[in-house]
Amino acid sequence: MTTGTVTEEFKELDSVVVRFSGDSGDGMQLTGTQFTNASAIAGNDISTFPDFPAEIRAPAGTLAGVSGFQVNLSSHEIFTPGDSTDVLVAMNPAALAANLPDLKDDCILIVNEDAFSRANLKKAGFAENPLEDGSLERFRVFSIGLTNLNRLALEDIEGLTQKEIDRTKNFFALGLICWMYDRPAEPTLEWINKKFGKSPQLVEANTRALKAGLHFGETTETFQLRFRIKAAKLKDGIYRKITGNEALAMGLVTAGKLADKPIFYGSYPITPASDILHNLAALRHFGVRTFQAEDEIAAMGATVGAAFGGAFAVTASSGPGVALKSEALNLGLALELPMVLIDVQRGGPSTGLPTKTEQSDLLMALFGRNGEAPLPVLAACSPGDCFNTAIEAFRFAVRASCPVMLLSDGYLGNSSEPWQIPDPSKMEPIKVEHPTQVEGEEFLPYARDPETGGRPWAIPGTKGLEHRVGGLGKAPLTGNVSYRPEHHQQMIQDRQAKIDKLTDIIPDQTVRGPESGDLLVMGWGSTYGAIRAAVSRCQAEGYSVASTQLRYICPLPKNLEELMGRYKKVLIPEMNCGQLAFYLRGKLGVEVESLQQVTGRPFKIETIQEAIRELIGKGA
Amino acid sequence: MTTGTVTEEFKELDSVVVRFSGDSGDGMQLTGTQFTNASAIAGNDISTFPDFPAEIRAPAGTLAGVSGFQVNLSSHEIFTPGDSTDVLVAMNPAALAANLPDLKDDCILIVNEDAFSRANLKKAGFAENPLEDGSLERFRVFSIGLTNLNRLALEDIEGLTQKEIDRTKNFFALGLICWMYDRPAEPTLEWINKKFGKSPQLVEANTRALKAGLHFGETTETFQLRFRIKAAKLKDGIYRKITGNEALAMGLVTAGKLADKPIFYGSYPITPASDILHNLAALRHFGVRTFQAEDEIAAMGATVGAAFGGAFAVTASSGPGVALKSEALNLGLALELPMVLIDVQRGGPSTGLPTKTEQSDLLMALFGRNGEAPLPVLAACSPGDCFNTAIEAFRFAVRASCPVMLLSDGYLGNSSEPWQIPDPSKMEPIKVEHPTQVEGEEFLPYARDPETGGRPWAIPGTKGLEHRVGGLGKAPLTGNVSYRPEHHQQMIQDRQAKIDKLTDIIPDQTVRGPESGDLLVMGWGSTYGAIRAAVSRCQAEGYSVASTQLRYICPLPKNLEELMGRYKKVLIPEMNCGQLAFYLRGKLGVEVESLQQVTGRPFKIETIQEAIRELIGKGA
Amino acid sequence: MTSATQNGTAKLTRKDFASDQDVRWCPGCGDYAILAQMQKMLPELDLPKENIVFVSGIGCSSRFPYYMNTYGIHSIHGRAPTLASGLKLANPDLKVFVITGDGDALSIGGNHLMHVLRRNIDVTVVLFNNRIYGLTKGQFSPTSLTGHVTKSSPLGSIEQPLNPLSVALAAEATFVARSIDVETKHLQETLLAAAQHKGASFVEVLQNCNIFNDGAWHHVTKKENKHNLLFLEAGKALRFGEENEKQLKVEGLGLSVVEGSEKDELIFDPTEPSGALAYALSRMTFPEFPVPVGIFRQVKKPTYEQGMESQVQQAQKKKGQGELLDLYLSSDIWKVGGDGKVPEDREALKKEICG
Amino acid sequence: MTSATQNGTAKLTRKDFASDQDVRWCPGCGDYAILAQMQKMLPELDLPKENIVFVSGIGCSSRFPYYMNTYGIHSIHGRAPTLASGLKLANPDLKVFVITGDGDALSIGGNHLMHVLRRNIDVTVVLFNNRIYGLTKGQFSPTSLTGHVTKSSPLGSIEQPLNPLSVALAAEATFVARSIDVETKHLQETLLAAAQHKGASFVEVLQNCNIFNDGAWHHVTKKENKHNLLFLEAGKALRFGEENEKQLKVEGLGLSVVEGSEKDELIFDPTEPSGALAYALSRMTFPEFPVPVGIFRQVKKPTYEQGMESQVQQAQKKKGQGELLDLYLSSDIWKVGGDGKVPEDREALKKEICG
Ligand SMILES: Cc1ncc(C[n+]2csc(CCOP(=O)(O)OP(=O)(O)O)c2C)c(N)n1
Ligand SMILES: Cc1ncc(C[n+]2csc(CCOP(=O)(O)OP(=O)(O)O)c2C)c(N)n1
Ligand code: SF4
Ligand code: SF4
Ligand SMILES: [Mg+2]
Ligand SMILES: [Mg+2]
Repeated sequence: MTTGTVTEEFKELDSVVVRFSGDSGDGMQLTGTQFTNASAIAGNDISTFPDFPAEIRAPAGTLAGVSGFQVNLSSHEIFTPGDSTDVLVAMNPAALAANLPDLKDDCILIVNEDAFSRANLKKAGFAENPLEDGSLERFRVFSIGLTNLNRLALEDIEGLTQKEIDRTKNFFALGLICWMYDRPAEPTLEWINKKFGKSPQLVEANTRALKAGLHFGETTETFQLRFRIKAAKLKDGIYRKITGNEALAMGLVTAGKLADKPIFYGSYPITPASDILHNLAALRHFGVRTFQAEDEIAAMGATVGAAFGGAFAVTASSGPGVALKSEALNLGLALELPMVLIDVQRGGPSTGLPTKTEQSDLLMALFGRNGEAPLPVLAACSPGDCFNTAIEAFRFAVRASCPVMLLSDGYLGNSSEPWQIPDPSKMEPIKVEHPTQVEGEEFLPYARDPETGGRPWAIPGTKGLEHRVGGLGKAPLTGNVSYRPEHHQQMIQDRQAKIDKLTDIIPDQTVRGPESGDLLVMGWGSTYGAIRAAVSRCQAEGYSVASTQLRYICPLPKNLEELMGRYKKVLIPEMNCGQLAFYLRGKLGVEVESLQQVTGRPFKIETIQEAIRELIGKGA
Repeated sequence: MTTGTVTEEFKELDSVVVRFSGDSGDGMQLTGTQFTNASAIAGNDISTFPDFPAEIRAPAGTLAGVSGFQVNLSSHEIFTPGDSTDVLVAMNPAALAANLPDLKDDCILIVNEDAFSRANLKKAGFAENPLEDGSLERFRVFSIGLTNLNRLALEDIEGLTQKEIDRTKNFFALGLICWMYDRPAEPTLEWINKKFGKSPQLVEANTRALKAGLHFGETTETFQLRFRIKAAKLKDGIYRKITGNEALAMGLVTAGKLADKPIFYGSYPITPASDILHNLAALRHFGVRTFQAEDEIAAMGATVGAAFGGAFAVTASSGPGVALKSEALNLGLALELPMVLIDVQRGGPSTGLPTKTEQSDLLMALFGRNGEAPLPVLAACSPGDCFNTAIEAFRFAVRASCPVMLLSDGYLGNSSEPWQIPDPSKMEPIKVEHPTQVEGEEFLPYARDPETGGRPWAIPGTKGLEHRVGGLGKAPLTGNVSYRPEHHQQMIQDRQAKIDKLTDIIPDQTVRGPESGDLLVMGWGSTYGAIRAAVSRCQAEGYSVASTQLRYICPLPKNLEELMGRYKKVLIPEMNCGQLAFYLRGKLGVEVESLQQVTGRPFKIETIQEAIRELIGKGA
Repeated sequence: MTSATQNGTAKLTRKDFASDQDVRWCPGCGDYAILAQMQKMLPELDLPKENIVFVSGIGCSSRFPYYMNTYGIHSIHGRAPTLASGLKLANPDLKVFVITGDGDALSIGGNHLMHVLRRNIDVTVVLFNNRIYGLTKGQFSPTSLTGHVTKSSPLGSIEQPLNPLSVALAAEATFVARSIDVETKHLQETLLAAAQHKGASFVEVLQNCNIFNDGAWHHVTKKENKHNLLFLEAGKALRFGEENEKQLKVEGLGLSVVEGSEKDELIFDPTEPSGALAYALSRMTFPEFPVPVGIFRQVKKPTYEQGMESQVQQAQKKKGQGELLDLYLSSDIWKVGGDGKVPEDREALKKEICG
Repeated sequence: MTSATQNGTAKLTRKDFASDQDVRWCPGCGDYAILAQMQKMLPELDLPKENIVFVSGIGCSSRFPYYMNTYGIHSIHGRAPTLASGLKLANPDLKVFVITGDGDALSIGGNHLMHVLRRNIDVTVVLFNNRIYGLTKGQFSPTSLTGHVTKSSPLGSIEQPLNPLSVALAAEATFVARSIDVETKHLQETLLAAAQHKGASFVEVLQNCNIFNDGAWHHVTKKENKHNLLFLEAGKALRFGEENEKQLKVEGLGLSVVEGSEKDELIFDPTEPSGALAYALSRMTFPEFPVPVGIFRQVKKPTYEQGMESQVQQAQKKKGQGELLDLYLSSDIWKVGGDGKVPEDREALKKEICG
């Protein structure tokens, strides 16, 4: 929290990291989202990080049940939700305990002291009450009886149970924080009206809770300071907030529109990919057909079938589900039909950490299929970038007539950032051609386009092009079953060639920072924000370092090797045990340094900064 | 066919490659096997290569229906079934057509002219009858009316249909070849008695067919020469013929005995792995429980369950099935239980070439799982070596308490070689310890053995050690569910560490040939024979080249990098697009040359020889 | 492509449906007969052949699509119903067949079979039941009898077989039937009825694998054993036997065999909603009972595609054809630059975005 | 470990079966009640707790093993029956439970459920049916009703639900029952009967998910709706209603509801071999029919393990305990070196090999 000049009663800040934390039942995700919306509308750059437990409702008051939502607000461009917390709202002792390691030294701590009962302290693992034993001295603690204050504020509303009343206390907290940061209450009030419209009592209750919070800040003298964060200088335009999963859903629908193709989405629910299904299921009026399959194999099979039928077919899952799809995906590869598979990665192996983020499915995406089975692999690097990557995935799939793997992760999927609403009419259409019968010409389903290496996408219903495809070895051109050695070798080469030919439309990899120098920090996927921020800080410190984020993992951009060669060292931070590093070494034979973290959490900027300093040498 | 001195009427040969080829219904596999057995018993070194069509019975007379069995017999040690054919028995035009490209120039061609009808010629794609148009001039053609000769020989046996009679003509051919190569008829006669014992007519028919063939050679003057191949100088001992799949089955049972553990084998049939199931299913008296599951996932799941129950649990499959097992295998990894998964690789991707061989599942074996999921990967390099590798796989699994991947392939699985019968009492036992309750001590299911990194294998039924395991993130020691970042990182490191610790028991990689020099040819799996033969031929030609075969792919032997560094170049021939080459580059950062062949067929010695010459430079 | 009749063009014939690929089953295999009846039946549907798709899994039976001159997918083991589902949802105008074997459909693919049936997706599933894994050369299958000695059960199978019809009925299938490879006419009629059914239809065809399980159905396919068949016909009594002298009667809630006259006849009705009789019939095992063939169940229910398409239409009626900009704007928005005020008017807003 | 009774030791109590882990279901979840009844029931089995294993898949329900102080595996989604099968075959002396949800058992795991039942492997499957995917936060499941509005079906589900009991019956299960989370006594008794059954037993427990599908079973769980339950009891009539005034009667081969006296009562017998009545009962849907609970089917058949073990024993009787050398020698052999002659005598041969 960089402190600035004081205007009136407001202290001006560059940016602030606020974290709402409480029991899963406390509505912290909602509170954080509302505060984020209000801040976005106020013009700040934002970046959020929701962090919820794996259980639906872990036992109240336990560490396992803590649900957090972190938002970074800034008057300049930011790329991560922030390394550590400036303001923590802790609804109970467990929330406090869970977040203590991440708090800055003069962090503002707003604590619901009503929840600091003996029982709750014990569940959180506190021997003593930290509000009393002095252990929080280095923070600016505001201990408030939120529950009771809120009860008082709502006491005369009829027809509400105690439980219902208490459930609104998050809005009290929200009101208080909105007051502190001078955020407008209107968006939240509107939301309350929309959400609870059918129950006047609940509208009243939540409205009152919010206002009570605002007024509490206003009227008590507990808080000496209020803060303001100026609007960020984002590019002119209309903005909304977007999560990676929303962006994927919208990107897919957009790809369909750009190709004049209906979207078929076959999927089986799994955290953290399910929201794509939820988002798309609500878009029937876009002609989107969502199919909740009986499992991931069925989802993949249906996707292949729909692709054969001529739809823009997509499926998505997370680690365990993607593993299950492997065999049917490979059929899609052998049939050479366009389709997209999205992996919203989570902590592995096995069931692992369903609600935590990781980048450890990269090698599975590249190699997790039997036989020589190359597929394009793309990685989105920010929530908004998921939108573009979804469109690009279909562009690639159509061009190379093959499934495309799109990698996202739990962090991208759930966190949000401002997104400038684009003009659909300016987007490049995706050209799809379906052949029709040419009189007197034999139809050759595996004849290849010399430019792209793709094969014709002839769809059922087209007269004269009846043909059969399958997963067995094939003869070139006809696609008839063939076990001949030279046919097998040829088909394997052809399939590799069309993937390689995608480099013709892959832009050269570029860097942020010097075109050559001591160090290039290269990432892929959601490490983008942390890497970019860390590198620009190090640049400011005088280090000769540039950053670059790989979107095209297979095939790699043509200039990548040359680019990497321009730096003395290349550092690859990954939320895995060095999978991209291994891949690039194997593929290009280059030397790279690997920075690995597998904790279920995104990188802190600081961690990468440290690694940069270390690698270049302290005395840059 | 190296010609030697003529003794009596016999010409002595070093080695000969005989190929029996006909319709799938013609019994060529059987004929080849019998001839091989007779030759093995005569003391030759042998190496066989069965090559059958994907269809059960493709339409008679077509190329698709050709079934072949090649055997290489030798008076010295050999390692492959031979690059090209010295003697071809062709039962019909399709068989001739299919094999023409592989015939040596003065190849002896024994052709069933009765099958060279217009219709059959057409099905085989011959415009003219090759027996008449001079196109076979460079071969030594013996065109014999096999069908009719055989009918004549059997005509007075009562109660046989024409079809049944014709079905014995393979034995006529076998008899003829046995005569030519001076092979004893007894083993085959014994076999006939055992096989057809219940039907005296069939015993009579097959016996007569065999003898008719022998006598035909004896009495007609068609054949001017007979050949002899001296016994090979194999190590003293008792021998049998063994295929890779037989060796795996016997190796698994042996592993069980060495550990005093029952074998549980859960599997779903798939070519070319099914024979392991068939072999094991007949071994109930060894306490082997085979479970034919409803699919590969169930087979893997049952294997994990049986491992938890304390059995030596194994599953096997081929490419598509191994892909399906990925998720459940990963559970086995997370539970940290010993078990073995065998992949008998076949041509991919997708259904691919079920009856052809390939090595293209290596990267899937290494990386085809979500999350950071390292497992030991071993590769057997010859049919007999499958036996040792199966035992070693369990040794590793028990030590590191994890699933072990064992790679074989269709070529290893089906081809055979002589195998010296070992003395079970001289084999090193596999030490398995199951903990029991220690009074007053808390049982920690994920406490690690400091030497091996493995965890205790506590099995149900053990009082006081009741505990729960699962696929979610865990705390060290207790194994209780934990989402804590440091626990996750710790468990990932611990699992990697125990794999790495296996290098403590992995022998240093050794070479055949000079300890340093121009070139090291490194292979893995079934390329062993071709590489060894090619390298020793090149050594004879004066090249500075050594060979080595990797059995331990993950983890790699400690000295591997150093070893590779001792040669100017390293060549890796693989039946894939360079997967091991990629892996070694990525893992060790070394430069390697990759020789790739993906045709569904094993390497020819010649192909590797060529590559060696090319790499070192013609003028070695 | 809504109309599926071939107006004005000549009716197709059996030959039109034969592809140029050599048929590669073993000589004598029951699959040939099924192929022939399918090719003979299809012209009756009066559909352009480009609107027909055969989807199969893996197995001898699953080679079927290669021999049909229609669109086709030879997919992977057990998953054909999933491909068919996606295909049919992507293009509801197609006539989609699923060709499968007892291993393909009931072993690895059992779950997909259940789900395509319960969803009532309008596909016709034809299961070739030879009680063996043919393609992998003779292991027991989920329909093999207990005690069956095969390559993988040298001491005899210890499994209870599944009954494909019971499974299909329990999976809520709206059309369930059984026929036999050698009963050519019956087979053709059954396939036709199945193909004409709107919704998921399921046909078990008893098929002989003369290589690995010869004679599995001899008790009903040999001439002298025909009397063991019971031909189910809507509105007819459940009679069978050499002279049609036997009939089935309800006992408790099971069935029993009696000889008898016409009174008290149990009249068969495949449209009966509960399907209880159909299920009871499916439970009958030889030799205690005859082997019923024909249509066991035939009821009308909305198909999955209809549900899907009507949701699409209703959504479009309510919200209009989706517009991308509306989608992007379906959340709180704000403006950066200019006066910082988001135009209230939708058109103005769009103009601002699209310039 | 052949005897499973605890001779001489004190009987276990409910508490012995509670693990030290915090139970993490939502307050009010029906799963608590099932856990409690299970823990109360287990002492009745009189088994040492180290001989009991709980295997589950993934879902809220599948967290169950963590709370049981027995051996346990929280496996992967849908596959618990496969792990249980392998475990039971590896160690037939164990008592193995499979805990699963409607999604786990009938969606991704439908096939494994069918196969563990048809193989009659001696495991007890308990399916927590809340008609929703709880753990993934509220998508419709294969037992959700058509029209159900959920996160993944905002316009209502267009699928036909599966009936778990029909599926289990069609899968040849030898024990099939249903109970309810809140019917504590009935639940406990049903679990006990299931656990005591030799062979695969299947229990559907109607369970309330108060977070994502509250009230799915209110029509039988609310006090005022108890009369909608029909308690199946062997040897008793099929009566229900506020005053037990209604009963079921066979009509055609379906069931119908009549009011009436004791004559013509349809007496229930879960051991009837065909299972036709059990199936007909499983088809009954509310509100046309009452909701039957209790044991639908209970028949004796050999278990898979018994089959396996007896094959092992018979093989050993016939061939003796397998010896490795015999295995290696089970093929043509020859000798290299010495006189080149393989000793005819087996012992001499072995000596030659083992030196
Ligand atoms: C994933 C996978 N597992 C196993 C196989 C091997 N396989 C091919 S067909 C088949 C069973 C065939 O039996 P069935 O479905 O009854 O067909 P049939 O050959 O008898 O017509 C098996 C096990 C495979 N191709 N793919
Ligand atoms: C392979 C795989 N696919 C999907 C998931 C996500 N998932 C976990 S539980 C579940 C469904 C749970 O529903 P149910 O079985 O009814 O259990 P409940 O939570 O309702 O008790 C799903 C889809 C997963 N963990 N693994
Ligand atoms: S193996 Fe059997 S099912 Fe397969 S083609 Fe041959 S006869 Fe037909
Ligand atoms: S989500 Fe539903 S099923 Fe899951 S624990 Fe909560 S109430 Fe129970
Ligand atoms: Mg079959
Ligand atoms: Mg559920």
